[in-house]
Amino acid sequence: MSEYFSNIVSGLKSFTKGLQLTMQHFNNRKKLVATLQYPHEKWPIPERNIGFELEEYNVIRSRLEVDIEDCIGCLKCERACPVDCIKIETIKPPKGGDFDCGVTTNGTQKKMLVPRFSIDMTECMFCNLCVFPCPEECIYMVGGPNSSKHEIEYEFAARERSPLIFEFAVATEKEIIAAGGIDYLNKKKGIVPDEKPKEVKSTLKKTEPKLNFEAVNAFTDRMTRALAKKAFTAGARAGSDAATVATQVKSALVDADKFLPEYESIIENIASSPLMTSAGPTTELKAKPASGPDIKLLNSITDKMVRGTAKKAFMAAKRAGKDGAGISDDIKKALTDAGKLTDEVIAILKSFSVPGNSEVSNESSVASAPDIKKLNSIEDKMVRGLAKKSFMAAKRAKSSAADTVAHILKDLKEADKLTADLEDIVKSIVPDTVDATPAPKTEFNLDIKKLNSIEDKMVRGLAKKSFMAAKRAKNSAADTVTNILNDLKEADKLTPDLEIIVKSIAPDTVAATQAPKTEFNLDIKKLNLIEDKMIRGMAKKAFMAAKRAASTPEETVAQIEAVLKENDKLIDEVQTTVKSLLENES
Amino acid sequence: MDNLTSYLIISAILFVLGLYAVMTRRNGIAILMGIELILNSASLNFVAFNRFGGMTKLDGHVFSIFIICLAAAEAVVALAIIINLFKNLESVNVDHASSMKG
Amino acid sequence: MSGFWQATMDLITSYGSLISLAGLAIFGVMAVNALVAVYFERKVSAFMQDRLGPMEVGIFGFKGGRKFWGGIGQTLADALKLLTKEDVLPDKSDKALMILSPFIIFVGAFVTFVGVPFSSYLLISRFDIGIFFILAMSSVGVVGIILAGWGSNNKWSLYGSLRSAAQIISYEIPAGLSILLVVITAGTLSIHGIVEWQAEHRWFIFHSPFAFIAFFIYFISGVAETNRTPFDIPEAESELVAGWMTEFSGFRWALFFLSEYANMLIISLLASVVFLGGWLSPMAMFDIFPESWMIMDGALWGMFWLLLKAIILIFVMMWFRWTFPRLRVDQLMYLCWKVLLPFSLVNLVAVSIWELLF
Amino acid sequence: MSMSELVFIFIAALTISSAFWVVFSNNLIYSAVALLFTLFGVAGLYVFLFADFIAATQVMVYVGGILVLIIFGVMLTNQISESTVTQTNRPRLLAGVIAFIIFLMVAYISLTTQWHEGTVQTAEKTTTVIGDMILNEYLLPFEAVSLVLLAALLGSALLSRKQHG
Repeated sequence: MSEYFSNIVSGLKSFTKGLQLTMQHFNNRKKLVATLQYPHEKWPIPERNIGFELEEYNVIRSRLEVDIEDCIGCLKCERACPVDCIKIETIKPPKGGDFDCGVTTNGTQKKMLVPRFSIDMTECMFCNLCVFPCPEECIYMVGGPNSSKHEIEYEFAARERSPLIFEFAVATEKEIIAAGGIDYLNKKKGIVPDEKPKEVKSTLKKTEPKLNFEAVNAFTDRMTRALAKKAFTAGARAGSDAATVATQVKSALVDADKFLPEYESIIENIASSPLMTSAGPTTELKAKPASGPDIKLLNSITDKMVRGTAKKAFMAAKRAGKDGAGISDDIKKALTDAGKLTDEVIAILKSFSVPGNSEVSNESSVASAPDIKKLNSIEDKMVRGLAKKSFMAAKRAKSSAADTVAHILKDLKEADKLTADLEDIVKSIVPDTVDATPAPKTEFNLDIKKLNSIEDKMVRGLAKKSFMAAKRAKNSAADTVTNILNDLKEADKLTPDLEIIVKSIAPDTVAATQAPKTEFNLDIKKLNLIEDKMIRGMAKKAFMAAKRAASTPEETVAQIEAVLKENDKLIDEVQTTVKSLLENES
Repeated sequence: MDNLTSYLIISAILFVLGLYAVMTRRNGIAILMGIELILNSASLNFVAFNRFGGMTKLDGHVFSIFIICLAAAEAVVALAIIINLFKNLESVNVDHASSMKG
Repeated sequence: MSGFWQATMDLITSYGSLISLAGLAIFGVMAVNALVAVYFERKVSAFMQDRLGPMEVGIFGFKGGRKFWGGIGQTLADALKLLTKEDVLPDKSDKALMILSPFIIFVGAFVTFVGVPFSSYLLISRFDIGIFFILAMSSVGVVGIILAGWGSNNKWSLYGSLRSAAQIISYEIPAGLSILLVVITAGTLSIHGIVEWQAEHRWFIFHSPFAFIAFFIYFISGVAETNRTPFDIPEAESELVAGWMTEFSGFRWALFFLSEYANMLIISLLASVVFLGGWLSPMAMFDIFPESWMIMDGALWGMFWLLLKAIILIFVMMWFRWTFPRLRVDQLMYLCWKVLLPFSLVNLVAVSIWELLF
Repeated sequence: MSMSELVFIFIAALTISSAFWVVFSNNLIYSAVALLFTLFGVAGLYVFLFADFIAATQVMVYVGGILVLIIFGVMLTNQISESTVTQTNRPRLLAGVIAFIIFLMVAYISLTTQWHEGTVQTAEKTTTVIGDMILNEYLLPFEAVSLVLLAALLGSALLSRKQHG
């Protein structure tokens, strides 16, 4: 009973106490109100520092931003994106065209025009993975360490989806047409531009000279380099002379607190080297006329039949070596004959009447370029590395092909690594020099794989070595074979079987005297009748060796029998089986 | 319209309906509803007679109050029985409650 | 039968306007009450939780300001939303009951207002049994609640409705007994009689210590009858989704809402009429104010005082809501049957003795 | 016809039709809902008989108490699987005939009997008169009823509690 009443009393006490507490809050509302009236009031953006020393790791992931002027269209970010929210489309201006895509702040020559670079922020999951692969550092999350590039933005709520798909590409239609992207535009819009691309080209041709970044590239630190390049570009574009630019770079570095004493020499380098690169191969390319008409242009024709006819006529005209105007005339004629000539097609064909066909010159320019891949045939790793390094250096210096070869040879000689073989290889990188001695190369078509049928490892190694030596010496096939045989004989390893095999590598010498390969039609399956596994294996091996050596059926059988006899396995049954190879042949 | 006979007829209809429900329905609760109808008709009769019978006092009203009180008591007890029936037989069909038969 | 139609026409021409006017008045009171009370409730709850409450849908151009009246159009917008919402009837539900039950509950609250006064002259009908009528009619809603829960064919709804019915019926007893105490003392069931008694003597709450206790018992029971926190187990969100209202939407849900806030107003009005002197001015009651202030009486001032008292009581209800946690079912029943009921019974006996002695 | 007669007809029709529904509906819940309207109709008839206190009591006790109890009973005594609760009627024809005969009898008696009709009573203050009568003339039945109520309360509590053992 007393508990009942004490319960009631304590209940009343807590009742009043609770009411008092809430009433206090009710009265104190102005002091205590903590709610932010969000759209009207906002919290200050907090300093984002999660404790990394490097500022670039303290990234705030709020939105992706792209500096489209720096984008080279490499698609690395698109590929990196795990949710495919980045969509990039590129147009590669035709080779030899006079359309310049521009230069990035890092000094890279852009080779693509980017008509579309859209990021769907509704799909983006802010993983930041697209940021790292970008070679030009042009895609980044806004705010944080990037706040100098773009201030933070974290409210992009919208009523529809479309405002959240950010389009960064700024290429205008005219630029796209100038870059040869007319079919891209047509595909996108389904209409044909009414302007002649050629007229546009002349107005839009970029005249900005190429900057010489060589000296600036000497900065090893990434951040510093970027800073320096920015200052350099700004200075160079403003038309200042080298010394002023150098001081500008220096002051920029000092401002950013990145300047170190050892950079002094680099700055001097900048001051002494020319700001613009001399007219290299790229400028030569620019001067060249636009390439011939592209068959792909015809893809924009909607009617299948018409497209087919037009393409046929196009190919025929091209084979006949006609220029753009000629091709378009031919197509027109073909279509008029077929009664399919429409305004649409005429409009497309107008774009063909670009004079000139630079394919030949293109080929020559490609051919004259030294090929670094040829250096891969150098066996010694060290030497290969050295050669490649000097190759790259020469390339950067935009040396001519002959100069490059000389450069590499010089470097190798200095390193005391130059052998005669090497010299040949190095010389081979220049197509011209290779062309000078075409005969041995084409004739030396011996097959080293044929040596694989040599069973003894040691012997095989020896044979291969001498084969390679002979090859390098560009010996004729016959010489090679004799070389190998001599080597083997010296090593006291020459057996009659070997001799056959070795001789088989030179089809000119050995196989030429024998029946053509197609006649070797003995059936190895017949040997399956041999019951003993061991014997069957031996027989088959011998058979294959004979086959490789392109022996005649009689010789094959004899060889098999000889092998078996050596191993004391030639039983009557087996002999008949082996002989049956011949029987069926007849 | 507003005379004794009309009230008597209404209460007769209610009574007969209640009687019919008690006779035909096998669900205990439905029977209870019929009983409520019968009690209502009786109560209505009392009040009607009180008004039109030349009474000086409100005896009919007092009887009506007693009827309502008894109806409440009856309903409570009846529902308690029906719920017990349901607990034991898993059914409220009054025909199933026949185990007291000899 | 021509007489029938003649009578119908007579009815419509002679009484129709009067009846519909009364009905419209009651409906208007209920609607305005719901609109204002919802806004009031939101603001009170916000302030008690150190928030600001609705601030955006203003009609006075206070958008975003830190003014109290910001967001005054919020409930209007909510009402529009409710009226334009799709009216969903679940496939397996008992559709007739689903349609009928909101109207039963609404009519229960609606009819109760017939007996509820707003001042000595401003009321629909002056009953001889005023308080009894109000108590009787306010118990009609229970049937609607049970039918709503049953018709929804949803276990949460059924639980909620059974809890609600049990709670309302249980708490009707202490509430009725507390009012019975006043009826014993004043010797009348009429609301006017009770207020006149208070005008002659004093406010009931100050009449005797038992009446003081009875006021609290009635008020607590009233809070429980309106299913408000801390007695909101019928619609305990954490257990029963929304109790018996779970399956209702749109206009039919709005009817629930209207009747719930109407019930709040009825409880508060009844408490202030019965215990707090009704439309009597507090000046006359305390007798310490100068004579010139006594003009604050009359029909309109009476309405002002009555509504002021009711609004204060409604505020206290909201204050309860944001102070106390929800009771368990057993605690709820314990409070009713083991605390409030014995106290009100003892009160009843004690007040009879008190009346005999003094 | 006056307005009051019109309203009377409406209330009487409501009462009787919903009473029919109570009896003939196969869905127990619908029966209970119809009973609600019947009880309200009877309360309306009480109002017509100038018995306002009885009308209020009718609503309070029947609607607020007994009807709720009945609906509770329906819900507690069924294996709830859907919202309709059906039940069966047995000897319909016989019961109908018997009921109809009784109705004819009662109606005949009510219509033909010359009832003692005095002045129509229009008591203004029913509550005071009823209170007086209960505590004077009808004190013993009043106490008896209170005892019956107490017994019913205890008895039903005893019946419906859980049996131990």
